Amino acid sequence: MDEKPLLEVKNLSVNFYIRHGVVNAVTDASFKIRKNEILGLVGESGCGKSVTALSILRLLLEPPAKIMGGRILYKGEDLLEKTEKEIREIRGKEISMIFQNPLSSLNPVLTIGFQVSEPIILHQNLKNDEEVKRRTVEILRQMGIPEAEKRLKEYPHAFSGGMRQRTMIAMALSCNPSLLIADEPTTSLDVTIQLQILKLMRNLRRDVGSSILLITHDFGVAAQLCDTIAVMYAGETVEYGSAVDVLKDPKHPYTKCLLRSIPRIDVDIERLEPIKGSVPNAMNLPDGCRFHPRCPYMIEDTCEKIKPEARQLTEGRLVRCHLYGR
Amino acid sequence: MQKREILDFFTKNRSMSVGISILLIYLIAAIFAPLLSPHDPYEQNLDVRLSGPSREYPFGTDQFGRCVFSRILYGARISITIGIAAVLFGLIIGSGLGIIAGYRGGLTDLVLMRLMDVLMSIPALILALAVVAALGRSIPNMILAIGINALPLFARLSRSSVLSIRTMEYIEASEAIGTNSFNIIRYHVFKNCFSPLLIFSTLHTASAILMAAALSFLGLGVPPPTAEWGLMTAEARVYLRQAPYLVIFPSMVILVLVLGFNLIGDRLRDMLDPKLRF
Amino acid sequence: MRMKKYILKRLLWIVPLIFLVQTLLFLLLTVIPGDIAVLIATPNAPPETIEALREELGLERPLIVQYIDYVTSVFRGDLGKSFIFRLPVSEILVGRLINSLELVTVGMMIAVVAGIPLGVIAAIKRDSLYDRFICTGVLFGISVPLFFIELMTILIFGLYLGWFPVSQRGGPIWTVEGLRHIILPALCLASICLAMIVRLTRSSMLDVLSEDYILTARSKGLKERVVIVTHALKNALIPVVTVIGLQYGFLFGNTVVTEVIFDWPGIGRLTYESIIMRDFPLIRGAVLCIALVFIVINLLVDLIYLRLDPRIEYD
Amino acid sequence: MKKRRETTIQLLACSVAVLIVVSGCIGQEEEKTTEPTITAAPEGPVSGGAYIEAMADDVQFLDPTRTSTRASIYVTRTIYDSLVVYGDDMSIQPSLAESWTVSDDGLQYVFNLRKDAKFHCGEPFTSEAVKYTIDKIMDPDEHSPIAYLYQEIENVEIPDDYTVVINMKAPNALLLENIAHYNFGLIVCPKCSEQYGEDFGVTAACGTGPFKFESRVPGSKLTVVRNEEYTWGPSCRSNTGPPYLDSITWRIIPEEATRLIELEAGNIDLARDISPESLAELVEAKGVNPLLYKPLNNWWYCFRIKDGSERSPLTADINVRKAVDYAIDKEGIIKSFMPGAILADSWLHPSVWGYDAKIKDYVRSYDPEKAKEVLEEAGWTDTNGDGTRDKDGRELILKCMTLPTTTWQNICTKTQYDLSQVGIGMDIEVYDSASFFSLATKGNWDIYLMNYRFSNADILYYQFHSSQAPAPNRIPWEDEETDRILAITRSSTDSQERLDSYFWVQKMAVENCLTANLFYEKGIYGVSDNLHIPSVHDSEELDSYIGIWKEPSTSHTIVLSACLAGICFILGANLMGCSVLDLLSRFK
Repeated sequence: MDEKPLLEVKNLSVNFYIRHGVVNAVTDASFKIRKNEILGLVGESGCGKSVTALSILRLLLEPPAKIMGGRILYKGEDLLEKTEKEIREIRGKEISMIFQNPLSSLNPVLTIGFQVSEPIILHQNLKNDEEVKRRTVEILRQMGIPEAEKRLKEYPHAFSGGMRQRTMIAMALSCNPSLLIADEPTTSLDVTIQLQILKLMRNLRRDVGSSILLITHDFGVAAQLCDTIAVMYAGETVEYGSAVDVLKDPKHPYTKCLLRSIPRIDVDIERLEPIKGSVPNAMNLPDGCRFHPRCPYMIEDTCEKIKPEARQLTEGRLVRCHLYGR
Repeated sequence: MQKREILDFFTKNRSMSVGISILLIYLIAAIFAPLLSPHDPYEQNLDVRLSGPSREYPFGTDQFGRCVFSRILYGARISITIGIAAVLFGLIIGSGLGIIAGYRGGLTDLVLMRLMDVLMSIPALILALAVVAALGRSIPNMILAIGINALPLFARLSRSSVLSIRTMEYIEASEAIGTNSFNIIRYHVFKNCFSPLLIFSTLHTASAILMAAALSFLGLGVPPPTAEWGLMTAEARVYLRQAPYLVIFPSMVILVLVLGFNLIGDRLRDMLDPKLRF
Repeated sequence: MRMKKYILKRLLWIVPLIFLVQTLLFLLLTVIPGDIAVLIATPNAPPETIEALREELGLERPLIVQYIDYVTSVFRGDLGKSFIFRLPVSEILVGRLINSLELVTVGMMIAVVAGIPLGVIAAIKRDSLYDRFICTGVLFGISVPLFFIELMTILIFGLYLGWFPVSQRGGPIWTVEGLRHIILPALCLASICLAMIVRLTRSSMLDVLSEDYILTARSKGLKERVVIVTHALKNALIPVVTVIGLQYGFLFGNTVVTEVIFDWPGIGRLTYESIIMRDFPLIRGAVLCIALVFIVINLLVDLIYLRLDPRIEYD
Repeated sequence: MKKRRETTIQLLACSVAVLIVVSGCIGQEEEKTTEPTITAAPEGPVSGGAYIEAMADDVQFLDPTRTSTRASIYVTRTIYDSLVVYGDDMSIQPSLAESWTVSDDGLQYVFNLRKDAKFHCGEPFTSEAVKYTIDKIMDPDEHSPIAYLYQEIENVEIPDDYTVVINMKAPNALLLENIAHYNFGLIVCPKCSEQYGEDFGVTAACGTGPFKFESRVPGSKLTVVRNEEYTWGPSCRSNTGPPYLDSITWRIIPEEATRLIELEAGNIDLARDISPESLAELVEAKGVNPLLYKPLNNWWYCFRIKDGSERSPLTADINVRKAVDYAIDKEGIIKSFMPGAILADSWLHPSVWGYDAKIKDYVRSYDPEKAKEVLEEAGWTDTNGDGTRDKDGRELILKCMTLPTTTWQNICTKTQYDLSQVGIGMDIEVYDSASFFSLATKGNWDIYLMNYRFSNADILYYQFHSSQAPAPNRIPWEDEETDRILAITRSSTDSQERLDSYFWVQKMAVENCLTANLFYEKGIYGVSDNLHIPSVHDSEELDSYIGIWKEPSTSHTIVLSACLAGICFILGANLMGCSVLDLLSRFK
């Protein structure tokens, strides 16, 4: 079972230096994805999950952002050490990414055909146009876009939200990457289209065999799609485990409160329990356990002072909380 | 935008403070010109004619032996008033027309905007030239000439900001509860136009001052012997070789004042116009 | 096709505009005191001579008759004869219009060729030393009065160094003489709109670089240079092109000072002198020319804008 | 640490920019000095060379019968010839007319014409052309602007091809001077005039003059070329054969600073309309020198006596006029703005026939105290203490009109200051020339500055005769006695009687203080060293360019590589400017 993970992020920390001060967006994120596995990175907005995703492909703009520490091992090599040229080889070919808002993720003044064929020309160095065109049409059709042949000349504004997201996925998968990072792919789509995209992504694993890092704040989506789930809070991964374990038997108090605040069809709860307090400001994070101000199970003078380590409860099951580590 | 946030952004931002300080210096120079200027700006003394900058005459003397430094101080009054008055003229009448055209729509909008097109298609300087030639050379006529040029610009700006919010729900809502169009304009429409108009009028004051100087340069500005920067440069043209400082000092003074307005206008745009704030 | 209908609609609008411009001009000209007859006759000439001259120039006819003839003659294609030169106005205007267009085009080309790269680099190297240089330089550029730059250029280049001639037009720009004569006035004109273009390219480039599709492009593994040129630049240039068009119109209308100082035989100077001399046919012809160029430029700018940005339909 | 590194880079960049520019200049400087020195100046006139001249205002068109603007006259003098011309001593000399006789009663003039003159189009010059020209000027439908000069002519007879008889309605002793003066006597070619009709003088011009019209670009350039067959030049000129210059080009450069620079850069040979302020500059400039000539150019302030259409003038009161005349510091104006001008004591320039030195003892000189006394006596006192005098409620603030040219404005500003010293206020209103003259005729002003060039005493007739009331007699002075005396000046054949009557008129003008005569201006041309002009006599003729010749000169070679240095300069200035600003804006 413990064959080397495809991607392993260890104690990643990222800061942003802006005019008003320093924002430590990610302080200690660690998780791993095995081949052909879908990991869900779940957390409220502002907990640093998108920053983590972007730093994997080193897409953060250097001047404001700076990766302070940690290692991102992909197939054994640390992506942070790679030079600009090497990382560019990986982007699109080994690891590719799709983004949240399909309306603004496609270049409005370039045709669909051109934008999808760019990675193909770059990475698969198919020189003659006929070859490239055939491959583009094939990948588009695979993603379920009707009459793909005719659509090549059209511009993004002629496509609907769902169609654009399919194009994005086609663009990402055109070079059969082994890892696809999906940053909240379904958030801005309406529910029926969401279902189609999720089904599409599930088939990907079966047909293309690529593993997926799904970033979302919606437990429902994570439950449907992911094999394993990592929960992030205020820049840290606080719990990691298989989807079943995390959902059925959440260990970390934050995960418990989160699950309790989601309405469920099968159980009728009169009032949902919101978590008291609000997400800490990334400029001055509370010391000790980041969740202690809002934690109902807070232990006196240990949670505030000592920063909990991520402890291994059972195989593949981690939690960062003092309750389990006496 | 709460007051506090504007204030702190205001103080922390360096170039805004440079702009404001330039403007303050000019206002002080204009108001206290009689006290600050070493000599009477109109007092002629032909024996020290065309002498270079010296301790006694900080900016040297012009062809009549008048002290250029005191003339620049007195000139500040006229140039600033011309600049601001012309922009106010354009602002009040221009944006008034623009708001009515934008809000009313239909025929009035078409007619007003076509009129503005006519004003826009005649180049600014030629229009000013014709107005001054018709009404004669004086400060009010210059203000009118420059103001007329600003009219179409303000009208277009205010019309576009009115159109942008015209379709907003909250306008329909206040119409629904029966507020008459005048109050709607007064509260909603004007609030929305306020920031683009404020930004544009600061920037346009800069170009109004430059236009005033250009008019004087072409001999269409204020009559002599008034101490006005544009006229001083125009008169000094003939002495370009003998006394280049006669052209340099007034032009530099115009430059720094216009720079001040531009600095403020830019920072205002950053502060008030959310689209551009990053 | 939709585009042709749109152009037709815009061109149709020119007819009433010419009519309105003429009316406004005629009102202004009747208000201006003094007339050309006084000027042509020597100051010592008795009133009868002046009356006779006014008779010859048709200034004695009642205002309404003059107005109708004034307005309708344009649509008959006859712009009349200049009072002073007694040459048909169209003959004088053609040469002067080409001179002005030549000067403004060369000036604008310098500004664009220098402006856009500066703006793009300033945007890429945001908040670096280079970027702050450009920004303060731009503020400096838009604040300086044009006639000051021109007088200093004459003083330094024309007089002290004597590198370039400062007056008259040396012939078309493909001749060495023509180039030598156009370089100084064109540089001065370029200096004021260079600042505007740099500032606008920079801000529109910054807008585009913060868009999501740039992130997508980078995530495809494209080189930074490719991302900037194919993806960012094409989007950033759309607003810049419109402003360049408007700048061209603005510059074309305001070359009077440059042409007077550099003695460039352009249409701006012709308008200024004809107003001073109260030569009505020449004024009308020159202002109409400038207005027409204005309209054509605005139409071209809109067409380029539509051509560049597929999102906008021809409404 | 980061901040300091940035400032050093900035300073480094500025110094590099300055270095480039300075090297550009130095490189350029050496080239200039090593230029070969011009070969020794040849003594006698050398024919050949294109002569280029710069003027401020444009030429109207080239038909002498229909135009009279000053700029057109310079050109028409070279294309057409006149019957008689002024000699250097302002005497009437023969030109196309070899000799002429005047009948005793002054009613008939007989001219005997030269037989060898030919028009440019080949037509021989005959008396028929003279009759055609004069009839065309006098014909009312032609609306000729100079018709008023020939009012007294009855008709023109041509007994044979080479004699012309002019019969007069009333005697006018100044007919010959009018013909000689400027372009009023120029003879056009009848054939071409009929052939081109309206376009004669616009697209083509044909006369007997030393140069032929070649090309014209309205508003910028006009060129005439040498007439090879020209041998009938006036005997009083230094060269009566074909002119030395190959061609003359007039360039229109409105901006005086630009004219001077083009002159010093060697692109033009002569610059007209140079204002006295630039005299000093011309003296020091290399390779150029000022050529001063005394045109009969009289500057004066004209007072208004009668009520205008909307306003009654303050200067109706003679004491105000006298006070203003005393208060104006004429020497001060001459010293600062009119170097070389001579103080005017009467209307006529000393070298004009009709001037009489006796007028000097009537003329008022600069005496501010006397001005105050005159005002006090007349009851103009400063009652409300605002610095300007007033009387029964009306402030003594004169309304002065002037043109926008710098010299005019300077003189008015100086006078305004002088008048303020004696308690007289003055508002200066600037109008461009078209509105200036028509508003002056309306009369809603107190004082206006005027300068006019007239080569004979007839100017007094136009200024003071009641028949000229609305214009040019804009005072207007209507007085039978003056009219009677003025009629004598024109009609009488006895020159002494005409002299006395001229003197009487001038004395009357000074006593009634109708105008405040300032000075006679010294005209200035900027002339490059390699140009030789035989003589410039008072009526500003360059003796129609026949005698002018040019030394073969090496034209200035300008290094093309200067383009690069030029652009570096602008970049350098920009960098320097913004680094200063940047440092400025960095302080906390």
